[in-house]
Amino acid sequence: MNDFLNDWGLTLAVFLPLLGAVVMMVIPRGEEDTHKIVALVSTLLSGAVGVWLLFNFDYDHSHKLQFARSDSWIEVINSRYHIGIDGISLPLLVLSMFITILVVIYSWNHFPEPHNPKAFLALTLVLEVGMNGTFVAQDLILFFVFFELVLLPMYFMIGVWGGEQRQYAAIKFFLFTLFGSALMILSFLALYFKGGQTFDMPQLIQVAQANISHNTALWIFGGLFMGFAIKVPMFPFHTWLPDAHTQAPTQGSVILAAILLKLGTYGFIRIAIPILPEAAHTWAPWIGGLAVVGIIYGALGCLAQTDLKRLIAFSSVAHMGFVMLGIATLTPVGINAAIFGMVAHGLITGMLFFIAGSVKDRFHTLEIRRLGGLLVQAPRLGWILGFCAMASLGLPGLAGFWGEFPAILSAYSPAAGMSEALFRTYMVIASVGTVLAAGYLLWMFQRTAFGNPPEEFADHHIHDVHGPEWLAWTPMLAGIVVLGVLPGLLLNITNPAVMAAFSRI
Amino acid sequence: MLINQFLLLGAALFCIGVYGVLARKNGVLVLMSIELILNAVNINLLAFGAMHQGPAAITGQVFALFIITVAAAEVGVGLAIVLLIYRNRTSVDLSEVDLMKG
Amino acid sequence: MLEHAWVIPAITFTSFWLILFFGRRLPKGGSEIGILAVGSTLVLSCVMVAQWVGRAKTLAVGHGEEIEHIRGPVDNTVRWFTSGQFRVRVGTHVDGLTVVMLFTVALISFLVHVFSTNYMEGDRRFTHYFASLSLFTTGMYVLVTASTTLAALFGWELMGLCSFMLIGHWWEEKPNSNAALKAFFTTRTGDIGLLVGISILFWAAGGTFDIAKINQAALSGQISHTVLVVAACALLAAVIGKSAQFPLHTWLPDAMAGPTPVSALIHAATMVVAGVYLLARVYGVFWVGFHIPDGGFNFVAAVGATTIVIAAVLAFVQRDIKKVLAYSTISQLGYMVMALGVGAWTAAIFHLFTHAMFKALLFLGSGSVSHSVHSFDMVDDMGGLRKPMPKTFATFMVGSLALAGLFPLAGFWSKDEILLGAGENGYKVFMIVGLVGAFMTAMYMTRCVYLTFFGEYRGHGHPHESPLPILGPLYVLTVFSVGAGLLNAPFTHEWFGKLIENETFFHAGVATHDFSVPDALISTVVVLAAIGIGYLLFFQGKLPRGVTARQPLARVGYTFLANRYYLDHIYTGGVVGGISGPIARAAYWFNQNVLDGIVNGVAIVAKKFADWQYKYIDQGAIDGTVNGSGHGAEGLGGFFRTIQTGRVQQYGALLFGATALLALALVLTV
Amino acid sequence: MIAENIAFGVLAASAVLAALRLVTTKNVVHAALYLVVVLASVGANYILLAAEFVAVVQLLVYVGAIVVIFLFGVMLTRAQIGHESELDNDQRGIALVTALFLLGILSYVLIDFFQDDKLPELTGVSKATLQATRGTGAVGDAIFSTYLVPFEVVSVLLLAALVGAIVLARRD
Repeated sequence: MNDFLNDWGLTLAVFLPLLGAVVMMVIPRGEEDTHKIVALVSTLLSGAVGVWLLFNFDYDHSHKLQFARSDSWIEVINSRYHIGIDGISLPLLVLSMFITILVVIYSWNHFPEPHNPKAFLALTLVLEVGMNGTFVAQDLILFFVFFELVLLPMYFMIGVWGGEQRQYAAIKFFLFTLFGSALMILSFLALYFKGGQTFDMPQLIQVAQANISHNTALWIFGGLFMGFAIKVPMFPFHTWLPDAHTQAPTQGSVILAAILLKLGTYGFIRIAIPILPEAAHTWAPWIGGLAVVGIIYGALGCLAQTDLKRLIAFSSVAHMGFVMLGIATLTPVGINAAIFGMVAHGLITGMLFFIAGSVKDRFHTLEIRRLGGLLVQAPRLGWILGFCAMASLGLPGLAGFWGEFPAILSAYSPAAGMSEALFRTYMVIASVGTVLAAGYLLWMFQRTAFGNPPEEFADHHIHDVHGPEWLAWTPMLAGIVVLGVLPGLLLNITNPAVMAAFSRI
Repeated sequence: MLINQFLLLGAALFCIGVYGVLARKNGVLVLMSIELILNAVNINLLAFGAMHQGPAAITGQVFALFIITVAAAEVGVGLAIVLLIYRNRTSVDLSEVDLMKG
Repeated sequence: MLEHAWVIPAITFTSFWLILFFGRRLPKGGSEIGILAVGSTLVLSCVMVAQWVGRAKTLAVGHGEEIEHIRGPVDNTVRWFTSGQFRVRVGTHVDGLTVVMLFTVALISFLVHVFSTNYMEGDRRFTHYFASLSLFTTGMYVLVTASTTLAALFGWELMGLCSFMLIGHWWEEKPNSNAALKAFFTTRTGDIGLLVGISILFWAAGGTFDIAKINQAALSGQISHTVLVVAACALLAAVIGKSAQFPLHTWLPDAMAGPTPVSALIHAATMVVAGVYLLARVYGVFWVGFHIPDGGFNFVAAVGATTIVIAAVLAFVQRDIKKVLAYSTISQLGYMVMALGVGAWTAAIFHLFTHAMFKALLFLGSGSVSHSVHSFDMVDDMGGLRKPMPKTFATFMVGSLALAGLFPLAGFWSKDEILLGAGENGYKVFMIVGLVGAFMTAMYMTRCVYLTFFGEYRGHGHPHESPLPILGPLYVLTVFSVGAGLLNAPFTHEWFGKLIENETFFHAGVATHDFSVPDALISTVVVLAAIGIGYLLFFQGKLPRGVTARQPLARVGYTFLANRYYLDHIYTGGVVGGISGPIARAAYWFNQNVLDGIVNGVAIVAKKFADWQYKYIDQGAIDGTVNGSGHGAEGLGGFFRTIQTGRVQQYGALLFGATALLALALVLTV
Repeated sequence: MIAENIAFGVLAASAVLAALRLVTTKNVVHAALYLVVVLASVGANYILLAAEFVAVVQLLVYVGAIVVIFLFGVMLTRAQIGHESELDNDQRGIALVTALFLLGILSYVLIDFFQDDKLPELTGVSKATLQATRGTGAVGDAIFSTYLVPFEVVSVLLLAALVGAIVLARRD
């Protein structure tokens, strides 16, 4: 069994959901319960493989590629089915499985209009294939395929199950990311032709730097930057995000915030920077600058919002700014902070979107002005919202802190050769962002949760948090606290890998 | 025999087919034009097969057979669709079928 | 126990979860868990004090007489996580300062718990209240036992959170939640400095959060002075925010929207002194960064001194008894900060300790009063309460005199020590400011006591004495308000000072000074004068308008002719009318309108700017570019529109045409 | 050699002419009949390429089955049996240009690339070798060994198309 999983565990983890989706195809549309069960079982099976991976991962050598496989795939272009995980990808892979399971559980009785659980869950499963695959791929073409695989299900999720302006949002999302992808694949091809006729990431890391002249590398990095930065999204490429988030169904928002945004930052950490460290060096101050602009800009954007979901969406821009600031320092401390920030943001913002969805279910509006007194009508929901707001603003002891503070910390001392004065300015600006974060989150919390319920809802009977919600949320809430108190759980996995990959920069 | 004579025949049929597909209003005629295109491809495949010796020689024929099969399926489904359109609109004029108008 | 100080926060943290999950099902709504937990931490902290005292003796045997009173800290740390090449540890660092803080926090917290069982009875969220108290106590414990700046940050922010929850305890009313938000924002603004400061010191000290190492690095000159100044300024910003120093003090009076016991615990005795504690903890950074030993002037002392005066003046014009106490707290915190600024480290901690006792006493006393008259308004709803509430009156009186600094109560000793330190270390100006502050303190407390307990009862209903759970804590605190000062008196050989003495700082030259009788006399005279003037002004109703006010002032002033501060006193007395009149009002106006206005204005401008940015830049420019390309496409005549006919055959024509074109391109290029 | 070329010329001409009539005729039934001519000519061309099995299949399946289906389609959609004035749509011009352009490009590319390349002479090859390399038996061997899986897939595809056609055309 172990031998089998050693060889095929990752493949199973990636493709089990696809199997589930195929099984669902042959089940008639009417049998909703069967669909739910099939979806749950396949995500759980994939998750079980994930747990097995967690237990069998060699944490002492987390910088090595583990459970790796390399089979020939497209021989003509020397692209291989090369997968494997190290300390950087493991947390994200597990997060992706984990979130998908919770999304399926949450979906149990939360299907948005036009209902159709079969299609919805099947899309969710296909999404998971794409996400998991992206995190395990060690070949650029394979990575690209998975990276793009994510697009379509999300497009349909927004476009079919979304809000009133879903078509617009879906198209915007699709075009934006597709534009980025186009530049990205160009850069991949350039890496292939200039970097040594291979798409294999570990090999490219070894040889690309030497084979590519600095100027070319700058251009290639630029292409990669566009591809990943749009996905992150960084200022000023972020405008698809609020629309997509606002229009997407709850589950879509959760997956979008929790995993999809991480594909971009992961791309930076896994591909762009290790393969082209020198170009990264030149680009980093600009990336850092955009990151801090994003922090402040996102926060200001939040302050101006009147819609709960849109506010959370804008807060993602700010939070991913912290992640990108950590990455831009190019130091192990900064990268660790970025990975932590990715996981933490996944849990916290995912949770916030869940709550927003539940609020919408109950009040049929997300206008902050029309809400109020949530704590009176649904105290548990209200307190969970408060808890997540606190986590999101980076309260120490909760996961969000470890994404924010170390990013600030690392900005004081960026990698050798970069302007310290500049990054220290970034540090101070980013710190100001934490106050603004407190501002918009607590402002939002005060408006929605404090006070007495507004008249229009005063007589409504509002359900407090119910079964499937508890099931889906408890693990995330627990994760936020546990990671907040014991950051070592995550950092011990990532640190050796980060050290191995980034100490040479 | 030149290989080109077959290939040019294929090209001619193909282009005639394309013209038919683009210019014909009647759904059944469009399907017929598609058959032309498929036949053009088959000629090409067989001609390329004949160019080669050894196992590759057979590949063209096998592919042509597959295409004939697929064409049969395509005609079946295609005519069913045309029938459906006809039933809904009492006409098979494809220029009136514009549900995809953006 | 000294090695296992982590047990103390662990207990209250457990208690928090227990109350949260099981509190509602218990007969007393979870308060029993809270009291039990905090009580046991009180016992443990007493044990720690005893062990710390005992530790001195064992060390003394080993090292001879010379270092008798120096005690090295007890550290107990474990690996927390590793990031990059840096191994970050977490754990406890126990020294004299820690044990004193632990004891103070545990004592006040315990008393407040007991007090609250009665005071908060029947409250809407009784259980939540106690859960928050437990969590708050945890935060404070974490802060004072922290061995690293990072762990201290945990406690620091945890308290901020609890402060937020407790100020906004009655969040149904908008002003309460506004106050909670204001408190959180303001302290959070200061926390920018904390984050930046911690980051700077982490790198400057060679990649460590360890406070002891940071202090050593700062004192040994290992860190460049520029870096130290920046770090010190950053940390000072945090102190200003958390300890409500000028100009970020405006949140504290508003924070009185919370329940009174909370004000006593959080906004008088413990959380607000966190800033002072932090200053004292990383004192090495300030000591070197601001050139504290050089005397004359420095930024820390200036902030403290400004705060003393600004806040004290404001205390004169308040109608709300809790706001008087709040401004008084700000002013007293100013004393502590100033003490640290002038190098009187021990005095600052000592004042922190005594202040916690008598200010908690005063707040709980005001709680007892309001419990009985159901109001905090001294002018409209109080007066003459000494008769119906004799016990509350007596304890409040002791607290007020202790705050005023009357010999031999607690406030006298600690305040005197600060003034002495300022004088001896070459900060004469600050000593004078301190005296002015003392004068004003005594006077506004006279006013406060008069309005509350003397004169005619102006309220409605029948005030009655409070029950034992409320009075009990008052009695205990009264004892401490009387006796705490004696711990560091000359005749106890400055036992307290030796208890908290810090090895590192001692070697760096942070010194204490022997009790000085002339100085003590000066401050006593100032206080007595203030009380006297206050008596005349308020009790006799001779409000300082015109000549009648000056006559008694002059008479009082004559009795202090021998005093070398005679002129100052006349001057001070002469302007009292002005101060308590228009200037104070103007200052308050400034406070409410300008400072608050700036805070609000910044918020409004930020909001406006945010709106503008969102509307024009985000939705207009950037989105516009994106949408614009779409509009532009539409603008290209009907071209793109005509493509979108929905007719498959047209799409097909385009497809084949485009393919052919591409093929042509390929043919031409290859 | 010459005979072959003549045969090709005749067949190609009939195929192309029939195809042209197919796309220009104004009578739907005539179009179906022209289709028969095209398919038969192309099938004969297959024989010239030594692919007798495919040629037979072409005749059986196409001429025998598909054209019949087309006629059924014509009948069921009640097209006028006889002249119908409007069988072309309004983009005949574009279509013509596109098709001619495509033809030009294709011809150029083919002529440019293959020049005077000749097909291998089969006259000298023995019958047995011919059978073994490109005869019906070889085709059968290939289908049931190398191309077994695609073959099965195609059979599933046919089934799916069958079901799909029934579902689509069912009257309910």
